[in-house]
Amino acid sequence: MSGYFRDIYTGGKSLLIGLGVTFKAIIKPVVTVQYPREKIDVTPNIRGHIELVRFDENDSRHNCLVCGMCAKNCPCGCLTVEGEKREGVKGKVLTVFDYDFTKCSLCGICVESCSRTALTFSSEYELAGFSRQEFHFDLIKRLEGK
Amino acid sequence: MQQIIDLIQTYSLLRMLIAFLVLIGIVFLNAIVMGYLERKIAARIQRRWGPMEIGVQGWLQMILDGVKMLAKQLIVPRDADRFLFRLAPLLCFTPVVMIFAALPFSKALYGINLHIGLIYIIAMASINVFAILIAGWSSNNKYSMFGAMRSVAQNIAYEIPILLSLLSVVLTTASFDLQKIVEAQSGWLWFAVYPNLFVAFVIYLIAGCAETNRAPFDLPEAESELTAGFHTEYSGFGFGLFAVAEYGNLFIMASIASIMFLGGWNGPFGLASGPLMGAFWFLSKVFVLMLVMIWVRWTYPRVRFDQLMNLAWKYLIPFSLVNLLITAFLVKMI
Amino acid sequence: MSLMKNTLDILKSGSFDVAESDYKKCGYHLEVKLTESQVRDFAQAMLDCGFYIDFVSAVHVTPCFQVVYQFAHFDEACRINAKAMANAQGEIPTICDIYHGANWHERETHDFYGVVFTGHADLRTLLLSEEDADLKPLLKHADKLVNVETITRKSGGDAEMKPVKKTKEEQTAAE
Amino acid sequence: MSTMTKFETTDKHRFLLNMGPQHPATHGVLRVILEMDGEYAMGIDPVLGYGHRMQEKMAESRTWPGFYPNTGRMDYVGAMPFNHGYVALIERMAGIEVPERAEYIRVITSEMNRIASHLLGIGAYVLDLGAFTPILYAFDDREDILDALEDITGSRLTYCYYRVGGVLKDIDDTFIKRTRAFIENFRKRIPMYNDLVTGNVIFIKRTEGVGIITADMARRYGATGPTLRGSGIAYDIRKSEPYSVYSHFDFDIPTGKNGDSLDRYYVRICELEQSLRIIEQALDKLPDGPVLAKPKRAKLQEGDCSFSVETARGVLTYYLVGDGSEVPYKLKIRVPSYSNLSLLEEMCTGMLIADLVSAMGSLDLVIPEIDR
Repeated sequence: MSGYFRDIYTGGKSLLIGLGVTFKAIIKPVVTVQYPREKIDVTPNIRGHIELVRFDENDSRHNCLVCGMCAKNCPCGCLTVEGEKREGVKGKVLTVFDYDFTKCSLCGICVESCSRTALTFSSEYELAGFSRQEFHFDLIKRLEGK
Repeated sequence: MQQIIDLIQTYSLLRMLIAFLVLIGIVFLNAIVMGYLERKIAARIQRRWGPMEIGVQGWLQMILDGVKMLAKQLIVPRDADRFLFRLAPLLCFTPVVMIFAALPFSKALYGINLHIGLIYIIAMASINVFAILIAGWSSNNKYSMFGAMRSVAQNIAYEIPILLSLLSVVLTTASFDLQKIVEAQSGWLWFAVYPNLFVAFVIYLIAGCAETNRAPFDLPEAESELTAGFHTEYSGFGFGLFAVAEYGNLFIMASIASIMFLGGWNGPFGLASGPLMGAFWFLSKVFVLMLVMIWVRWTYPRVRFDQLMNLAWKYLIPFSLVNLLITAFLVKMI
Repeated sequence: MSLMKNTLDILKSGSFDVAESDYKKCGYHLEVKLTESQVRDFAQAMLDCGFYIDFVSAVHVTPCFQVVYQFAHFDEACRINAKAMANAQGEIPTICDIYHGANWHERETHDFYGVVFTGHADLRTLLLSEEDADLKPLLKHADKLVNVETITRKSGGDAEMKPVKKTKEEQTAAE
Repeated sequence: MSTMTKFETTDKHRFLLNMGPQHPATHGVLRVILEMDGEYAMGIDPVLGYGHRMQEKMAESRTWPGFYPNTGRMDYVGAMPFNHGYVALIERMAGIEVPERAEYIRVITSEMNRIASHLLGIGAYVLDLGAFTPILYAFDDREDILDALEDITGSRLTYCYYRVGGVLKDIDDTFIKRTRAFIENFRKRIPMYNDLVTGNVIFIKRTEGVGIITADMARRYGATGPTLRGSGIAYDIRKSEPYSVYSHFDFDIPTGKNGDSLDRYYVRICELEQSLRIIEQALDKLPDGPVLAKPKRAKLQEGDCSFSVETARGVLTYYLVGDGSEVPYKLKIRVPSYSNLSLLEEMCTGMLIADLVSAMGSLDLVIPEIDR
């Protein structure tokens, strides 16, 4: 019989403690943000999709040597890199650098395997589109467009 | 204008129709306000914003949801009992309106005053179980059926402590008339301040929570076990009516509590209670109780079915019985 | 280490082909080579010694499937890797009535390789869907299939990996 | 996934109930066919494979570095230990020495990920029992961890942060400061969970004595992780076969007594504190030095190799068979939830459906990990 009343006492007490926790939360400030209007600062280290890197600040050329290591190492096969020999230029000249973001798993192996640091991660994270084609990026064009 | 008033006064049927429409409006308004408050308070408890998009602080959200529900198709499952499936939401909703008619919002503001108002309300509230059973059965869905069965057992078990705890008030006032019960509590001597009636009040609140299928006793719609329980198959306004009726039942539960234990339309410390002020005090008590219900809902996990029964039969019913005896003794003595 | 010694003794007395192996290199302490008929006795011995079942799987090699069992112990670090060759029809006795956890692993292995665990009550597909029951996705193509010798660790072999020869493109890139 | 069920219902009082593949309590696309007698589940048949991706075939069809990103995709809630196991497996096979700083960073990030995973597990479990609020508090705390990890790894869920021979990037002072602040803050939050959930009488009644797993059952099924430790067996790969630098740290293995759902839940709560302790010690002892050994592309040697790590849900074993090429000849991935779920049938037969939900939630399942 004493156990019966003890159950009521301890049970009721634990329930009141629980109510206290949630009541404290009502008073505390809200932690979420109203996303499209308010944005949290996203770390610059975010690994978004990849981009070609500029040669330097005011030069729109890139570092790529068309070695093809990125495309070769990519586990998802989302990179297409092609180049051609041109007269007067040592090595190959990059003609095609297509990147299929729909297949990419953002592992970053391409960036690591690049011996010339011609690739980098973009910090863009709000990507949306209406068709798959919109995520087939031509990285050369994107570089020139910047 | 005068002609219209005359017309209304001449035809009592018309008068009833208008009263009925007003009551339906009140029930829907209650659902909108409560739905909004529930979402907002749940959000604050969980430290988020809740609805914010439509209107200032999202106050139009519920109206928009209502419009959305109206616009949706009412899908009837292939093997469902079509007639009963459509009947159930109406059967759930109608008693709510009928009970609202008998609630004394203030001394002068009520739909109808019955000498046996309490019995009428309790009887009408029981129809809710029937509606849920029909909804669950006619859906032809195993989850719905579980929900319906649970609901029936739960409601039958919890009606007893509700009645017993209300009976102690009836014994004290020697009346089933809600107006008289409220008048008996004029001044600050609300019934909840008497120790024996306070126990009855707490028992009523717990049992009422179960009776209205609110968490932590929301077993008929336990979403982690039964997906959505008895209204799994409902869509569109069938679902909407269930939601409206749920908030209506919550309102009824809270208003009975405030009438029987918290002095109804009496202001605290004998403050003036004209027709409008009375309604204000009444509504504020009801809303405080409903907010407590919401607060409880967003705090606790759900009980298991046998524990729910345990609570009713092992704790609430013995306590309310003993409490009733004590009250009867006290009434006889004093 | 007493547990490992004990187990070693028990297994040796049960006439199992057991050898200690280098944990640092291969990740298990004892290696057992089983014949098809020994599998159930071995599983029973493992259960009696208090080992839990880690996994059951198979490797597709040329004579037939090599079925791999791994066990470990809750109390001490002792991981046992057992290998048994299935017979020519790809059959091997089940251990799922001794180790109930082997049930799903055996069903999975049956899904992927088609190894038949004789005595298994319920070899329905587990991870693959029913219409893929004959797919057996992990069977090797004939040109990739190797002999069991190829995938066996050479005793005393060098642990170092052999570097891959650089391809022409890389060489040009390096220049 | 088998569309056929093993039940042949002849008793007309019994009927089949499909729980899932879309059901709030199955946390993903798991389907459990129940043979019900009233509200009692008399027969249980889990149906897997709705999220099956054939990871093991993928491992055999690409080079070993190419498979690496997949490892984190199996258990997206606690991806770090999955990555850890794979890189450590390759390191063991190739005999690659990892700089000590890198190992410490691995431990720190793994443990943070473990806390995040446990928080989600606890929150989702209480959600199964019908309380909505705790999961959002858990998400709030988890957010701190994800933000901190995002800052160094660049990613929030599937990190791909470890590399064979080290880690991708060194951690900086901001991260250390942030982590210390998190530890301090989170220590204060744990009592809140205890007040809100652990002490709650309804929660205790729902979990106590529900879904008891005995030590013998765990052994036969190969249950590991908090599921096992709830049964009172202090088994943790981090202690018994210490990998990385776990042997440098002082931490306890919390265990339960009865092996019921409450114990499994409570073990997770206690492990939060132990993980905090490990992170604290690792931050204190963090040595200087490089974080990435010189990477080498190499062929896998002939022979097999296995590596086990303790993920948030139990023992993960990678078993790799190499044939001397760059492509794994076979990779078996033994995932913890797979074995943990397989005991559901024995654990839950004859239970009320509400208890079934409670017991299944306490296993903390991640379905893509089971389906692989």
